[in-house]
Amino acid sequence: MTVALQPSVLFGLCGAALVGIGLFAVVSSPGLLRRIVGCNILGAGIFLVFGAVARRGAGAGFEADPVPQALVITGIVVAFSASALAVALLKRLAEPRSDA
Amino acid sequence: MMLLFDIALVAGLLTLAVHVVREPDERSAIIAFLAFGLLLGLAWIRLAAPDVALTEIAIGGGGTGILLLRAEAAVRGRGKHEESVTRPGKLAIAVGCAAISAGLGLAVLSFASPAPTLAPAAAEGLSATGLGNPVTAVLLAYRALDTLLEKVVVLLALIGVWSLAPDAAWGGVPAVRSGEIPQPLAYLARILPPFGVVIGVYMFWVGADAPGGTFQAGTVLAAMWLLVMLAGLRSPPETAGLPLRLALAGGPILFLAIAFLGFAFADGFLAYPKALAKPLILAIEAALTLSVAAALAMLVAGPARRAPTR
Amino acid sequence: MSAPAFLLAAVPLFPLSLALCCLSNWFRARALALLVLAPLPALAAAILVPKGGFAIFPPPFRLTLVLDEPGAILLAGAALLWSAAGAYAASLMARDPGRQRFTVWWFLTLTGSLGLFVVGDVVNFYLLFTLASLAAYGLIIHEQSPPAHRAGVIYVALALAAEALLLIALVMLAAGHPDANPLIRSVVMDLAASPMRDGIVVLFILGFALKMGLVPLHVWLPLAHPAAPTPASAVLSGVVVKAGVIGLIRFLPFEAGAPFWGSVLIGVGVITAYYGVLVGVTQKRAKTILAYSTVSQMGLLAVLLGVGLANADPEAAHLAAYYAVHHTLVKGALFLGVGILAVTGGRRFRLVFLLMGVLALSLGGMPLTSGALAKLATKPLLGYGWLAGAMTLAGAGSTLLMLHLLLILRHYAAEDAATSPLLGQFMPWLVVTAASLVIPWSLYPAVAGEPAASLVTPDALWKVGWPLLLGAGAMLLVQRWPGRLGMIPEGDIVVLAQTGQPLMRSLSNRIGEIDVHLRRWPAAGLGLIALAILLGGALMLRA
Amino acid sequence: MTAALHATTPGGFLLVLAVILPVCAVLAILACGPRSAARIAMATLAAGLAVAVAITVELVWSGAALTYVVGAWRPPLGIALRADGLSGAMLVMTALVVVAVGLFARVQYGLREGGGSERERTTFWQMLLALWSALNIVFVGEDLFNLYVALELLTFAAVPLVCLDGRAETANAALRYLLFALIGSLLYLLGVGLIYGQYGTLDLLALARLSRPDPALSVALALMIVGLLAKAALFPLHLWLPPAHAGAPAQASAVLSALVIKAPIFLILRLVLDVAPGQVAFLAGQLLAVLGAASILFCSVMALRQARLKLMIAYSTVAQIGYLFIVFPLAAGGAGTSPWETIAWTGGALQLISHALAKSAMFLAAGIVIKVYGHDRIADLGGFGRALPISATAFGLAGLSLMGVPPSGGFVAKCLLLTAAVIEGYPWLAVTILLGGLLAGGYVFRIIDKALAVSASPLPSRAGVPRRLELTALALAIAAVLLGFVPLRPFGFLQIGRSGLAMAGL
Repeated sequence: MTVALQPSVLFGLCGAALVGIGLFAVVSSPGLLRRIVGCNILGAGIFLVFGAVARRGAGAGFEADPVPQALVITGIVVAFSASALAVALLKRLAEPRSDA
Repeated sequence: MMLLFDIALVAGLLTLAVHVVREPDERSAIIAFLAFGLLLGLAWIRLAAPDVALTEIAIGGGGTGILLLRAEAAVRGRGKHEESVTRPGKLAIAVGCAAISAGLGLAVLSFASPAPTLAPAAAEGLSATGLGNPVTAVLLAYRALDTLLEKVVVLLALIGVWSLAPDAAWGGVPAVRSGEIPQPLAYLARILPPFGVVIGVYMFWVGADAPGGTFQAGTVLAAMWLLVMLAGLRSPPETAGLPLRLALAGGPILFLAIAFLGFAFADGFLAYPKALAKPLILAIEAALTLSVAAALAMLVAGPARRAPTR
Repeated sequence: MSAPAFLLAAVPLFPLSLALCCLSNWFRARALALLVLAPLPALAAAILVPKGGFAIFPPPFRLTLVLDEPGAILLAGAALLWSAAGAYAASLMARDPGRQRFTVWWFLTLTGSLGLFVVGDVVNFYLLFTLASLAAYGLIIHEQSPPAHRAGVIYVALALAAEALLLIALVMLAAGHPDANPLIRSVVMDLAASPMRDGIVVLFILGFALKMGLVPLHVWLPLAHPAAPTPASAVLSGVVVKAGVIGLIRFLPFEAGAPFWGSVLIGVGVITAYYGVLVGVTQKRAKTILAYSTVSQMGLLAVLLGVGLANADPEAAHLAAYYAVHHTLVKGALFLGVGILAVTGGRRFRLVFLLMGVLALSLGGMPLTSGALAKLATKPLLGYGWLAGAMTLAGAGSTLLMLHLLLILRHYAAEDAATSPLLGQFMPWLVVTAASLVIPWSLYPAVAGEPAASLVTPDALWKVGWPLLLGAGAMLLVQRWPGRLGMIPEGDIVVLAQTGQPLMRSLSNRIGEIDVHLRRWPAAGLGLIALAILLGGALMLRA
Repeated sequence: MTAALHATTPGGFLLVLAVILPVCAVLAILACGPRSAARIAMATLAAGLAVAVAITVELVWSGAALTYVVGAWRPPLGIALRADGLSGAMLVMTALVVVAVGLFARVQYGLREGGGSERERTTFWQMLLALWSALNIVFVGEDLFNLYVALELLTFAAVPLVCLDGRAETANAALRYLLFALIGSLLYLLGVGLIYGQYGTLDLLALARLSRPDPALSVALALMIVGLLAKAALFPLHLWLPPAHAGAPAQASAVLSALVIKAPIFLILRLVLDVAPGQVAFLAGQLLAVLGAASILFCSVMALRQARLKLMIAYSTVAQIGYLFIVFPLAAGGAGTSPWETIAWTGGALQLISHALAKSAMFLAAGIVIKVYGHDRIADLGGFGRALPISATAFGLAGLSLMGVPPSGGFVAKCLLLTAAVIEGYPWLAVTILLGGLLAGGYVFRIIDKALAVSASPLPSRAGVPRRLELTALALAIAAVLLGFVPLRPFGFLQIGRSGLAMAGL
């Protein structure tokens, strides 16, 4: 039981659950904005799984494996860029522009 | 004690996530998502990842939050509502997502033990870089190629966003401030930026050895700039303007230049000469911080709305 | 490279290079005049290259050319008809606005159709077969009328089906072979031992039957052949259908034999022979009647090959080639003749009509004509059982059909009695007509193994004469039934196939609806989730 | 143990150039402004093509894979780039298509009329170059996370190309594409995390040795493969492709359809053949083959149903990539033969390359037709072969390759796959290949029949369409046809650098 309650496992499972919730939001939402939010929740869940992996890899005097943490930082920035592009497209769609 | 805190944190995260999904009002959902981002930052602290926590709060929560709130305001009432789902369809999707979560949980629980880790290897390499923060070492030395490409990804997203401007406005000025400026915002915009800039510079400076670094610092700077633009204290720059273009491209270009010099002076592309590793990395970080700040702010600002002056 | 090899290589490559030269505007504008020349290397090769001559091109072309006895016979006749029809076309289409395109399609079809008779390796056989099939489409739709396009579409659909059948057959045939592009001879030799033997043979029969127009796969032929301009009709009906014949000759295991498939081929052939006649006599247009006659004649050829296959008698291939060359020349001359008659008036009409009568009845086996020779030569192969009787009766049927044709052609005379065909059209026709009479005579001793003098014995004359009389008698009966004309539409059972169209359309619409549904966001998302669960579950269970 | 897997080889720096040069050009265009965009792009196209050719020459010369360890940090801590024969073929193919499309765009954008706005031009050049970089990384990347970044780079380059013309309709298609691709890449990323958690490395070569059929790997592979399928738009996940590829301008559609969707497919290939252990690979291969066959049949019918030329070509893309998925069971190899020694492997690679060439030729030709006619309704295109003979020829030749008619790359590819299906005992795949060819014949001939028909209305004037524009399309189509002269047997070049992997996989 103690194994299951380590932060790495706990947040890993939390990440898994967030993936499900995020995926549900992306797929089932009729609104485009909500789909973008869903993508972000999905991403957050994935990053938590990375975080759990990093935490498990503590060693050599570090509290966690730095490699997955660095990957998450890169991932967060990429996810933000994706959201920005999606939001820009969304705004473009909402705009009443009359160009052919 | 910590265990209870962790469980409460997880419960909070999940509740907020479900709330975000189920809340019918978009604005409330996005605000809940902001709170979710903050809680997530706490979770990262608990996962011994202060670097990620800073990034998550700054970009994942803050940046994305502003972005989404602005989007919500822009599309309110005109938002495209596409294909809706029937109840059985929703149920099927829910069951499917639950199954995926379950499989994922199983995989998480089944990870090899002892956990494989690169922490020792990363520690071993630190001396060659002269850095103290292993995450920074991973980002700017071991996996610098990823970081370089990821900067290009950000710029590309920005170019993509800009390309959505009308033909006539392309290269012009984005519209950041919208309508009336609330009094508190104007006040904050006067007070905060000096502190923000200091914090940003500090984060960048300590990033080499302690938690912090280019993204976090860049985000803080970007936030300050956005604040100033939102409050109307400064108008946004022309997207085709030379200063902005140089600020954006400068970081990656310096990065690339140093990377190519590695062919001549070190072990090849993206390798640093051992003696100069730390100063070079700091120089790259400095330039990248500016680029990231400019790129993130402009990503939030959106495509140009007003034609450029020629 | 030796002279024979060079000549063999020129068979496909000369017309192909002419086609390539047509990329130049200057050349294309003048290429019509070269139609007559394009098949001449083939003619020279057929005559000059010793039997068994071959040429091998190294990679990346990997082309092997071989000339054997049946190939040479077919090549000679085909080249002659192509050349004459080319001269005819050059005269006929001199002012046609689409002549440049026509020329290019002509060269391409020519390349494929002549190359097939000499190609010796599997891959290039398929390549040339495809070239001949698909390029012929350009000839069929040349006149751009809606019926021509309809015929073109049906033709291409079935040609592609034939390609597909053939491709899988060739792949199955060559799959076990160590060489990626083996010689046809060596793979056919291995065929007897192949575990997929029956499958391969049936695919070949289906594929080539489509090309030959055996019932019920003939539907495209009576639509496509008449749709083309007259010279193109002549080569399509005279030569291009022989692609199927040479295919069967090349790929069926005549040495090992296959009694069951032989009898299947015989059965299909007999049915086709009669079917072509029966439907043909209900037709009103001369070119369509000729096309149905081609269907019927291809049935007879299938019977010959079927007998050879059933009895493991490679000799049948020679006889089939002999019969085929007779048909090539006669059918070509008849098609060209239809064009000639339409522009001939007055007394000359009667003369041309007389010659046409001889040609037509030659198909029925009139004594002393090539038809009689062909029938006599093949008689020993058929033996004296029911099959010989059936074939004789089919000969009578051909006579019947041809008399029907002549009755229709009576009304084709140009209204102005002074009209006469251009020399450029008349001469080629005359050449083919003469060749159809002469060439079979000269080949007869070699093919049938008896002197040509044996042909003029009363016995031999009677043997071929009485079915002719029978056919004439039948014509008297049939004529009393004028209501038959136009009773069956051109392409007969294609109409039946078209009744299946609503079904196909509703199936297609159904697929369209499913696509619309699948492309909805939630549906696609659910699909994604389902796939992930399916794949993940399967992998987990297996792991 | 894994340290010995990667060591920089002479010539390895070429890989860095292939990956980085186009990115440099993107930054240069950003820094120098729109005026010099075309010039910088042209110079980069030439240099990039030279690099791709140099890599191939080096591969043939050395007979072994090229490797570069970036920054001298060896995997698993660092990132390696590695090009084997297949990667080399992909690099050259990509360079050819990108250069041809670049030349097309150069002529098109140089036109006085309809040359496009400055926004459109500059964005196109930047996206084209970024996309090239991303593709090259996908083809030579060895690190799963590095590949993730490359995939995102690819998506971010592709999405603005879809809505280059700025219409709301195409923006909608672009958003759909972006969101679905985003789900795909996130699922891929999740798999990357699981693999790291289980094995502690992201290096493909190392994983080929380490991978065992355990639950974490199964879940990871399932998520990654399905995520990549979403990006590849395989049936039934093709919702975004037809509107996106049909809505983009011709030069953009050409690269999207010919190249962009090949990247995820290439990664699936690497995951299944290199990472997945035998049993898992077999099972995944079967499922992928079923989807591929369904894609071929279903989307070919859809292509046949389309009333618009570009939509037809787009559906044909979904159908044609189906062939790439039926390779998996066929190339499984047997005792003693590794996948890359099978003819199906060669067939699959040829199909990938010839489809890229043919499809880009088709889209460019369609673009010219639209430019002249002002629409792409197939019913009203009667006689376009007479108005635009070169474009129609390009379309026809490309169509022959798609149908699998000899001599063409498509024919050799399909012939090899068919042979493999017969030898390996997959009759249902053989039937699928044949039916797919027939249906392709249907939709291609529908257009060719239109091209050769006489039009009821007078032919439109082709003024403003220089011949050079048409010739680029024709050149691509001819290249697709010339591929038909590749020998009908396992192709040695594709095995370069693979034999070491075979040992690693065992």
